[in-house]
Amino acid sequence: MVSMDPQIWIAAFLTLAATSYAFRDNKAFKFAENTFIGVAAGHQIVMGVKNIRDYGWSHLMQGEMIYIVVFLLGVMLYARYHKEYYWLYRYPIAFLVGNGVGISIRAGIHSDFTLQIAETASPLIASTAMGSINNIITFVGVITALSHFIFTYEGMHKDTLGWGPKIGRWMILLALGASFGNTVMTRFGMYQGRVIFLLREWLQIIA
Amino acid sequence: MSIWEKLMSIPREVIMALVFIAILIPALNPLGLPLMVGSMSQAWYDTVDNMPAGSIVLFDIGYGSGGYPSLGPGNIAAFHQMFENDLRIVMMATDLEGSMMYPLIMAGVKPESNYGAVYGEDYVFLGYIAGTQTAMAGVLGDLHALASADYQGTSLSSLPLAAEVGGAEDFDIVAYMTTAGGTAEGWVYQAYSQYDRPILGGCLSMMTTSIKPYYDSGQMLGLMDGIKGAADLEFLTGHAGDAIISSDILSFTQTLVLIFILIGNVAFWMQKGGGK
Amino acid sequence: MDYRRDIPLAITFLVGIIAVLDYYTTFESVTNTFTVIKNWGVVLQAFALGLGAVNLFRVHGKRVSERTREDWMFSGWLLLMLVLFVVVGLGTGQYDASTQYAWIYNALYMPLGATMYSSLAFYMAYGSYKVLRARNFEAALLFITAVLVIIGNTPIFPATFPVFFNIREWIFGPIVSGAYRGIRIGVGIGAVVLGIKTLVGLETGYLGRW
Amino acid sequence: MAIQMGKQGKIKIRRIPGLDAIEEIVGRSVEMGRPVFDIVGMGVFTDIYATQTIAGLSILSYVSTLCARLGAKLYAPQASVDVLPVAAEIVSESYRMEGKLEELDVEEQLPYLSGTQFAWASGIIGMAARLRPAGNIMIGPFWAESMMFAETFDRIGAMQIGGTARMYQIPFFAALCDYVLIGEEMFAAGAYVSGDPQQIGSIAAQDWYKLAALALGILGALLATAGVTIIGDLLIM
Repeated sequence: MVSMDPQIWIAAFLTLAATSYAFRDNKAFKFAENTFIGVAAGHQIVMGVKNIRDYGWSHLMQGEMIYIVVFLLGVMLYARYHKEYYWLYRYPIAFLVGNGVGISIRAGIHSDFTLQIAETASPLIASTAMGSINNIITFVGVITALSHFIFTYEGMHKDTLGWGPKIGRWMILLALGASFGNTVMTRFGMYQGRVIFLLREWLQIIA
Repeated sequence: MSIWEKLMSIPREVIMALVFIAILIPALNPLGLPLMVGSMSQAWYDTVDNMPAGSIVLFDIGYGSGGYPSLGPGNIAAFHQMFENDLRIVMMATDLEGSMMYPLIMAGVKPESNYGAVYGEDYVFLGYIAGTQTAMAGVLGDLHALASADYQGTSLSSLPLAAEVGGAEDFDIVAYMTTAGGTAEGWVYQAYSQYDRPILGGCLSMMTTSIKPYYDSGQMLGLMDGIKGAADLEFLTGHAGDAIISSDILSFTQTLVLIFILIGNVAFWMQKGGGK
Repeated sequence: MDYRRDIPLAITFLVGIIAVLDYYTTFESVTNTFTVIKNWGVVLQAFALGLGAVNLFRVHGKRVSERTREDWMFSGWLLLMLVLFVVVGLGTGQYDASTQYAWIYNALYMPLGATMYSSLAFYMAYGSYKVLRARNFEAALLFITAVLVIIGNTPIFPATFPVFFNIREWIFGPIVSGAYRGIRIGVGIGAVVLGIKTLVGLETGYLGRW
Repeated sequence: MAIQMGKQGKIKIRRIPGLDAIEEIVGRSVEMGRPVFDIVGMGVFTDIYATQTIAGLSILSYVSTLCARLGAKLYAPQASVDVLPVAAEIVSESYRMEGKLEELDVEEQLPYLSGTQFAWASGIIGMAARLRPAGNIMIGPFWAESMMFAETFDRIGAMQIGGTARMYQIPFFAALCDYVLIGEEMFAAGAYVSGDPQQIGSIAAQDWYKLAALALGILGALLATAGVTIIGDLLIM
């Protein structure tokens, strides 16, 4: 028995409208896309105001007057659209970029560089024969893939050493194939959720 | 037009219709095929299983509507296991829509009726905190300097679990589920690299290859590989849900994709190889 | 000293250095300063969330007022949806926790967010049929692992021939681990070098137009 | 320090194979009398993918110079209001340098389609179906629309180069394009083409890190196999 809930009907219509793009671009899809953009921007404002209240205004209420500076910087973000004083928005952006970059690169060196090399610098021969083969293949993969991304050292691409980047490109392509295969599963894994919604919540023909 | 050219130019609408049918059939009558559990999902399950009761988990709902169809079921299965093992969970959201996923997940888990869990003592939800890595560093650094209330405005001091937690050292493990590469890397940087906290990560399967280096180097103890990992965890925890239904749908749709690939390539080579 | 450029660059440098020092040192003063910076960062990011809406009002507001383009009604509808979410979200005082907001979210945002990207599954099937070809040696390499992983991900095959499961697990072992660790090191270094250039003011694209 | 060396011209970037493929594409489109597309993606200057957009624009200037010189018709549809003026200025500069400015019609050849993803995707697909280009160069930040573009241009029979550093989209370009610039190759190509010492300098700096990683990795593995795990332990410390 088909659901009587208007919320489910709206959701079902929008699900079908959003799917229609796969067949051909059409008015229903344009309607769905514009709804999506408007709703997403509205949600951003609601969550933004809530965060300003919870993590900014609450501090002001507790007497931390220094937070006035944060509110000032926050408003300055919107000077970006002012004809003459647009450069004011650079102060808060500079703060955000400094914070964002500092917070990620400080750990990036450790997680993406030293620890990855430490993992590479582990014994090649394992207890089992298969284990050793796998270790060697992984080791060759890392070293050749890395050599493929060396651009300024001319010698890397000549004669015997030249095999490094070539094999590296092959190993990368093999790994990209695995990623492509997994992406097929990602897309189907997500869309099947919508079909189950249509059959279970909307048409109510499956449990 | 030779047979091969015909085979190479099946109209798009026919292909799309076939795909839609390939989803409908298993959805209408599931096959219930046996499941082979991947090693990374098994690692997630064992890590949580070996944690002593009462341990505190920091869990980031780092996805929204775009990720819900494949990460939602995995999140539900993960919470089932955590509540069953009497772990205490401090939840937060680094994704803008994370706080809208929370009620849907709780409806799937029902911790009160299934496990007698009490909000405030066994689990707390801090809500969405802006800034992704800034939010992570803020919570792990000094929670109470940042936040004073939970997602419904209840003050943290009145919630025993929230009052007990001050920063990274109070969390026994950090777990997240996300559709964003920045969030997946962010937790490795902020929780493991900075505070040496063990990590469990769930992501879309298209991200698995680029997140795996963290799992290989021991920076992550478990990795839930999209809908496949979710089905594994549902199977391991014994709480069948949408993810297991999806594996039947995946069987049909991906077999169809394999057939398309076969047709496309055979026709391509026959036509090129003198089939003209 | 141009206050329009040098002060912002100085802010970026100072905040970035404090973040890095907070990681490598354990001085009480540095940690406390950075805790303040982090908490300010959350509020500032929250403020930045409104920029998207301002941009939409400028672009689509103009289209509605001029009514030149034949799709101006879509722009009007877009702004109406934006205002609807803001009014319901802020009106109840409970923001995202109110039942009315959850209702419109689950009616509008959820289906669109979940379907918009997942409908690419149809494109994925069509693309695999039309273009995923072993046309040359390099494409053949990618083709082999793609097909083997798809087979491994299709539960019906590993269930009947377990060898396919082991092949997929093996591909995600040495093949993926090796190459992607190399790629991850490369990407990591790229981000660090770019980060250092940004902090010292050599990379200023983020400051936008002059 | 690397950037100082870059300024003194001490650093040379090796020839990126992808650039030869670009020349082949422009040549092919001149022979077939059909246009060439160069898409730099939807990135803007203030997001974290800014460097990919900048590398894409360096390639755009190289492609527009080739098109002006060989007489191929270039189309570079735009998706971002801040990138459009910069791209228009780059292309005009290339045509002026080749003395062919009068052949360029910026309005028609660099149209602004849309800032929203799917409207941008269907705008490009419509243009491609109408103009039936012989070649398509896509270097810059790309999202889910990469699959749609590659499939559409292949159906039209265009020779394609894809290049992005967004990890999840590289497999699509690798699978569907005739040639692919994988991740950082795109930055090296951008630096090689632009000749800007700062870009070349930072490529060199990154290479030194990678060479260090190679040396430590190889040495460490050999020693570890012999039972001496000094390097691994040092790095984890």
